[in-house]
Amino acid sequence: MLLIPCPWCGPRPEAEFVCAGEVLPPRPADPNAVGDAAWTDYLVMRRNVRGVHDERWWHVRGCGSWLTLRRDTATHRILANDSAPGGRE
Amino acid sequence: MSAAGPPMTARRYAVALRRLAPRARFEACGAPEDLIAALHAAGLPVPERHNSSIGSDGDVRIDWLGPRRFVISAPLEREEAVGGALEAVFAGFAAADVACVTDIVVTFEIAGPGAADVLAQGTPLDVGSASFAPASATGTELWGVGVVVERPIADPASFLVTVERSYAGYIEGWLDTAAGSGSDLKPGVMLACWRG
Amino acid sequence: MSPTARLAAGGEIDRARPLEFRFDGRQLIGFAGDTVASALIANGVHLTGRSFKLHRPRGIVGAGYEDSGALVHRVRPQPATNLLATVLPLEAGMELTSVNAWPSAAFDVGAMMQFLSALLPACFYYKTFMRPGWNWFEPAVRGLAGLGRLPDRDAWQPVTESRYGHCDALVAGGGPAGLAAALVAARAGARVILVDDGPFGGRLAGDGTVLDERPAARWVTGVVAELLATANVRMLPRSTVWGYHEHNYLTVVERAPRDAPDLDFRNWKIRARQVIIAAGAIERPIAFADNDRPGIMLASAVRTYVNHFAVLPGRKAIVFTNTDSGHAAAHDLAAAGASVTIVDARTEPGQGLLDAADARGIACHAGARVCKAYGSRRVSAVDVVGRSGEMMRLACDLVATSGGWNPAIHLATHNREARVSWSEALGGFLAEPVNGSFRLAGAANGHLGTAECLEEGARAGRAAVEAVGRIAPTINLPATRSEPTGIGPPVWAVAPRGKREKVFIDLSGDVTTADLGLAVREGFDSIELVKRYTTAGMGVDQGKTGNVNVIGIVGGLMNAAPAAIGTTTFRPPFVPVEFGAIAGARSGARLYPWRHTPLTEWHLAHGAAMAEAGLRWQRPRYYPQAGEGWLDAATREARTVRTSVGVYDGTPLGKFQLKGPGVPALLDLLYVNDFAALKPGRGKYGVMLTDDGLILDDGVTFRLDAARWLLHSSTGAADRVHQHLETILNVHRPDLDVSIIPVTSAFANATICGPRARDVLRALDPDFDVDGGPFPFMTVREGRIGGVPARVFRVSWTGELSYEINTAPRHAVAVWDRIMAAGARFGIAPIGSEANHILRVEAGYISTGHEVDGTSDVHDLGLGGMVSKTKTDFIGKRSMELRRRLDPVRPELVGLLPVDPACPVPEGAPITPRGAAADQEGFVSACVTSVALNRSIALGLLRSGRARIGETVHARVYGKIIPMQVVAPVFHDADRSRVKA
Amino acid sequence: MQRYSILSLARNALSYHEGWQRVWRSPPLKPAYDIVIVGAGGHGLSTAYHLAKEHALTDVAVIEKGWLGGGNTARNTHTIRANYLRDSSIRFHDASLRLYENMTRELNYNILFSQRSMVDLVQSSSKLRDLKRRSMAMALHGPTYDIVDIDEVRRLIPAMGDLKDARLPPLAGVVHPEAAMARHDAVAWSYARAADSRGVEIHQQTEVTGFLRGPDGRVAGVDTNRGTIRANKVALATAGNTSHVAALAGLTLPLVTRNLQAFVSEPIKPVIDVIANFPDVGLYVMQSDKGELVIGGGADPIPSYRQGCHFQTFEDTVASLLEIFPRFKSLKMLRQWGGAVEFAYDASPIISATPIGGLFVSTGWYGGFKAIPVGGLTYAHLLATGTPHPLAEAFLLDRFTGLRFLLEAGTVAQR
Ligand SMILES: Cc1cc2nc3c(=O)[nH]c(=O)nc-3n(C[C@H](O)[C@H](O)[C@H](O)COP(=O)(O)OP(=O)(O)OC[C@H]3O[C@@H](n4cnc5c(N)ncnc54)[C@H](O)[C@@H]3O)c2cc1C
Ligand SMILES: NC(=O)c1ccc[n+]([C@@H]2O[C@H](COP(=O)([O-])OP(=O)(O)OC[C@H]3O[C@@H](n4cnc5c(N)ncnc54)[C@H](O)[C@@H]3O)[C@@H](O)[C@H]2O)c1
Ligand SMILES: Cc1cc2nc3c(=O)[nH]c(=O)nc-3n(C[C@H](O)[C@H](O)[C@H](O)COP(=O)(O)O)c2cc1C
Ligand SMILES: [Zn+2]
Repeated sequence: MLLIPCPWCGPRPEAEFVCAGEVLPPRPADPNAVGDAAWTDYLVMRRNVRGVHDERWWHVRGCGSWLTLRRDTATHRILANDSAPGGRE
Repeated sequence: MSAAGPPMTARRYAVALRRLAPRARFEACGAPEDLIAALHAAGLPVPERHNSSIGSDGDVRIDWLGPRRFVISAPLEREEAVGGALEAVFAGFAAADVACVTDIVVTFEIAGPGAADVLAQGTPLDVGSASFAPASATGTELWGVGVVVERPIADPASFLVTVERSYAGYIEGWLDTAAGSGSDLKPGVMLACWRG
Repeated sequence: MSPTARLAAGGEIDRARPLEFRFDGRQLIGFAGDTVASALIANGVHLTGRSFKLHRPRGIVGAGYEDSGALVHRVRPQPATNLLATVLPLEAGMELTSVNAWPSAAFDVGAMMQFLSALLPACFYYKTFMRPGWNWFEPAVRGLAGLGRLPDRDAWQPVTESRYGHCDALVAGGGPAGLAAALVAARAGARVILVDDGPFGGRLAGDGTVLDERPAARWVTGVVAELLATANVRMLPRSTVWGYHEHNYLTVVERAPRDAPDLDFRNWKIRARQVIIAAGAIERPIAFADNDRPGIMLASAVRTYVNHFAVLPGRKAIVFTNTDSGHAAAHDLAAAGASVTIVDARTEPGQGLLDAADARGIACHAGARVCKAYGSRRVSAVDVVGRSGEMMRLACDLVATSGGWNPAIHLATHNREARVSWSEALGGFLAEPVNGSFRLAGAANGHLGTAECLEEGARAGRAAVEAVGRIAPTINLPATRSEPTGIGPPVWAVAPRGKREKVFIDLSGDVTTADLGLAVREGFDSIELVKRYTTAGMGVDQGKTGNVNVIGIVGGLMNAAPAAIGTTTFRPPFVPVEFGAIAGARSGARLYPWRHTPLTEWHLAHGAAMAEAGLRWQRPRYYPQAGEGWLDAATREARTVRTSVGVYDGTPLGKFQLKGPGVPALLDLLYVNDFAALKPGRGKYGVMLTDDGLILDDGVTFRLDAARWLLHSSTGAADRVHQHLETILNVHRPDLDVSIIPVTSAFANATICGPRARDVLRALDPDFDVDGGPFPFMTVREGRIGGVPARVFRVSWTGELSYEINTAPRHAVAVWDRIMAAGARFGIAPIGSEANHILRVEAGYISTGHEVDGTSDVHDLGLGGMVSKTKTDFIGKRSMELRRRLDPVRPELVGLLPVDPACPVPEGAPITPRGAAADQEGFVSACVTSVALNRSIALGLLRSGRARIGETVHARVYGKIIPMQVVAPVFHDADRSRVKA
Repeated sequence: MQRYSILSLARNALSYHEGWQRVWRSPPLKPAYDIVIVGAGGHGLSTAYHLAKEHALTDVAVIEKGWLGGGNTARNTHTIRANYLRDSSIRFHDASLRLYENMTRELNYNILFSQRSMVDLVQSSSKLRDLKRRSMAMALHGPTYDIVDIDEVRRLIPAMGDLKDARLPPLAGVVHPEAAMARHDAVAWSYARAADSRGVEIHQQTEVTGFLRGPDGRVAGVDTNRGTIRANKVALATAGNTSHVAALAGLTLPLVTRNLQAFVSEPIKPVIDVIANFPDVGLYVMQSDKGELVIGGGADPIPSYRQGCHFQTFEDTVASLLEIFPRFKSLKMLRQWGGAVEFAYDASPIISATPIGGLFVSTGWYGGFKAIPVGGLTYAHLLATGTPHPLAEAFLLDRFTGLRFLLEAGTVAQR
């Protein structure tokens, strides 16, 4: 069970969170303005990094914060937590 | 709804488990600054730190459970009064909201020297007195279900566990098992989660 | 009377408490404090079972978890199998038998495997048993494989508890290093958990160590007493740290917890800020021909039997060693009255050792090696090659081997935070933390002297408490006598004289040095491949004693240093752990929650059969009356709704209260249809997609007043929808100012439906007008019914006039009772999900798990008309359009009428062209016997289905072909006049 | 290739088994090959074998960063089955089963293929509907998946408890008689031996660290820790590591890698004959020929390459195990491990050319042990002919650009 540094609560057990996957590029403001390939790439492609990547977590059973975690997917080591405490991102 | 249920008997751990009488309960949600302003406007205090609770006049309690979440509770008799006041205050905010959630939850009290041993069977949260000081209140997980755990300032040796009512029978059964009372729950049959 | 091998005095056993037990039918006696192994040896029993593959006689090798296979089967009490005799506490009245032996270890029929052994090198089975086929041979092989036989219905079901724990410092191992570490941390006021798999003290008792000029036990007792008395310390004796997971999360199994006599096990899941691994070291054997004979043991185990258990494992002992600690074992044996010969592989063991042996009358052959053992059920002699090659045959009844010490680094590597390196000095592997999350101390870190172990333990304790911000006290460590701890160059195995000889390198897997040779010869050129080809290290001891020898030998065969060979991966559990201990009390009603509505008790009292309706909610399936099966009941309930009125419990429907200026934009992004213009008091059915253009959920959202909306999700999708909303607001559109309060359980929902629904509602005494004009379809009224505050939504999922009456749960039962009373004169029936299903299919409403299976979009389901023509974007729009543009041929929702009206079609039945055994062109998503039409009706998804109305298509059900007519997907109230009445 | 048989065993016994030859050679690495296959797991080796056998292409090297078969092939719970819903999935996996049935003889290597059948216990009506739908779809194409009553399940899995107090009610069963298990390591070794004997080279401890590109942007070879290897075609069979390797060529794929774990008990005498599957709780159990129970559950909920133990997932699996088999409470776990498996966006496999010329992928195999023979057959066809094999036309990468997902009902959670 990972120990996840919540910006609001401090380090908390993984069981309280939902992992929402790697941080993707932002959703195009106007999806119609991007080409088909760019759109489907945005949807289905994942960097799926072996090593350090950024991912989103939702502290659903704790304080409700969303946070971005920098984690090494090969070791689970957590390198940083880029989220400001409180509020939405 | 009736008063508190009778204490259950425990065998393995010295604990007393009780289902508490319901309190009026309100969820407040919104931007942190709005919520704090709303509490002030309602004449209610804000807890000193995150994940803790503070009492106010008339046995009103304010739990600060998340950046966008407060829970205000009060004796059931004052449900309408407190609810009305909160409604009035929140009506003045465009995006901060309050909802009466009295009936959503059931609260259990776990008291006695074995209380932490019973809770630790279900929650990965550290409820030790150093990390979870009196007046602490936080959302966490208990036996796979989201709950709010509190260490009341009035009786720091006990814990309050508040759980969504639909899960109350399950949590009650687990507390009973964890206390080592050896009673055998029949699966499928709910444990009167609407008892009382 | 004391058994034969029991020493007259000494040991940590309670001679006042003799315990009788049986092994393979023999009545034996031991003492409280014995393990089964020590009691067996005390009774002169060395043969405990038969080996895994070859059924060779096997005995006790170790004195703790490191033993490679002295497994016994417990018949009484608590029937269980594969119990390790060296860690199993002796109990009065135990009845034990050997494993993998029939009828007994002494006379085992399977032993004929030995005669085949020449044919059976490692993995021989890959090379044969191909004709006529493996299935001809497999049953026999399976019968011979496996060790113990799991007890049948009477199998022991241990009572267990699983719990979390938290501490500043977890100390794994309570030998001198661990005790010193724990003491420092405890005195610093840190929260400490000290775990040891035996009684505390580690090797001190077994080694007969002296501390402060007294038996070490005194010091241990004092430290343990202090730690027990310290409030911030938790002592876990007879407990094993069995896994070290990410972020300093450790799993510990506590056996027979003292604070809870009703428990057999407690599994701890501990988050430690600091971890100190002081797990000691495991002695490694030296292998030679027939080194698996009973009576051939590790020297450290022999010492433990003599010093700790006061049993003498043999009267005529050979100690085959290349370590100084082997000499210590010889002295212990001699002091206990055995005649001892040391065979020291080192040419120069050191004059001190030689003199000491001489003084005790112990013969010592330096530069010599044991190369073969004799005896079958117990060792009777060994051949020794002397320094200059001369052969001696020495009679004996015990061989103790000591080939060096392997630090117990297993745990340290579980967590991927350690670097493993080879220590030339030790001839073993060491682990080194790569970040500061844990420390190793004592023998686990390669220190063999007690003084160093104590000091390093204290140092580790200090560092750990300082790392958590405490000030560490200095403590006084006991004085030790310096003991020699020399180790000679490794001797992994003594080469056998003949090729037929078997030199066992992994006793629990029956792996020999020849097997290793074969593997390397065949090109299995890495230690991991050798492991898998020969199974070395895969047996019940997971290579605890033999692995390093295997690595050394493979290195020799491949001309590589052990450092280059490396270890295999150590994995949890550190020792085998009962599954029961891991799961704790989680079973039956405690496996997962069932969620209940306030009405569950009413339903049960009225005979409802309950089932899960999604997200663990329990809802009535049907309410059978006398003599009714489920289908009868469901049909009756559905008919009651069509003809009069029914009521169902709709409480679990997901509910979210939304407020804020961003809500209209949120809803417009969320749903395919337009919501921004929704007026207060009105509701709208909406469908939401995932961004890849497939249906996520559907439901009705109401605008309660100017500021608030109430969004309904389907029962099973509530969590998914909640996360979807949160994702939009936190990731995609943080600019939208919206608050969400989940209020699912804040309302109980009794839904009345049927042509008489309005009459029933009126009879409930509402304080608002219920006529169709003032209270039209898709609107909400807030008010009171019979004085109870209520919110009534006029929506329908049944194809009938319908009202969802929402009240606070505290009123739910009363309101429901009043509905039943008010409806009595119309013959109201409570209805369950089965009747609901019939009604939905008749009305052509889609349902989750049937038509909505995660693969279709709104157009597919005939809801294309809902899709907003004006919005430039909503979640899923771009994808849905893209997909349809590239491939307009889609499965489409249709109604299906089986040509034989009495013929039900199984839900899920594939539709194929003309019913041929060919690719599917659709499937039957739902099929019921309609109460409105009195015939079988179905919904289905059919390729280009809407254009095929009027055609006959065919379901193929295991070769049976069912013709069906394609019709519009609505069988009742096609113009929705009843719903909107 | 040295023939294996009882006679050759007996003959070798006379020379104390010192006459056995290497199972695969270890030739020097050449600077160039026609085709380089990256990853010597089951899929890579099977592909190499089929290139040689069906297409007479032997200028092929399989390069492996670790030891042969040490990826998921070493870690999987060796279940082979064909119970799918979509026509193309059923056909593909059925073909694989048929290839497995002949593999021991074809490769002259006993892979311990054992058709013990799989028995699903169904504990919810929605699952029953799902499986019944699969069952009827499978009947269109050959493999059997029979709905049976609960007594039949008890007869087939007598070790089950009575489930009187079970949280989920036992409703029915589904029996898949063709389902089998085979010794996982032996599958890799047998293909290695067969491919090697047909001239393919296998190079262990050779890790791809980059790609060589031609002037036209095509992949022209790979960089490795042992130097550059030129190749006309590079075929990835790198299981959980595919995103990582593809990224070296600048290619992104619709994949997420997660940890899938399994564990074994101590060996005991036979208690379970069939592959017992419990889809409602996400648990399956079988007993290997050595006697240990092999147990698996669901994948970890987070992206992970850690090959370890996600404790909550593991504990859920154990709790479910004991709910169904209370007598296993006193049985001990011997070892627990994990593998990094990758899930495609639609949770179906990918066997395809890529937008980069000369670069091919076979991936998405979170349950791809069963597909090793047919995966190799079809991947080899694609590599050799440039066109997809008829059995694998549904598994091309371009289905994602058209958002034409291949969705097996019940697996949509991946999206
Ligand atoms: C616990 C578990 C249980 C499973 N159970 C089943 C089951 O019951 N049935 C089933 O059908 N499937 C099962 N699977 C899935 C199955 O194991 C895999 O789908 C299958 O083994 C994949 O084979 P492969 O050859 O693609 O991968 P692998 O065997 O993993 O081979 C890929 C190889 O590529 C190598 N590689 C990676 N990167 C590089 C590089 N840069 N350079 C060189 N080489 C590289 C790796 O080292 C590895 O050896 C299970 C998986 C796991 C983890
Ligand atoms: N003379 C020699 O050559 C020699 C060699 C080795 C050890 N020793 C002696 O042994 C002692 C070593 O001291 P130490 O404290 O480092 O080790 P130790 O062996 O005394 O104690 C380690 C303890 O940890 C326990 N343990 C191991 N793994 C565990 C786990 N996963 N969970 C719970 N408990 C676990 C062991 O059973 C043991 O009780 C010293 O007295 C040393 O002199 C001497
Ligand atoms: C089907 C199967 C059966 C296994 N049986 C055993 C076993 O009996 N004993 C054992 O130690 N390991 C067994 N293993 C696990 C391996 O030892 C090893 O953990 C696995 O191949 C993963 O490799 P790693 O642990 O080196 O990373 C088995 C693995 C599989 C896939
Ligand atoms: Zn938080």
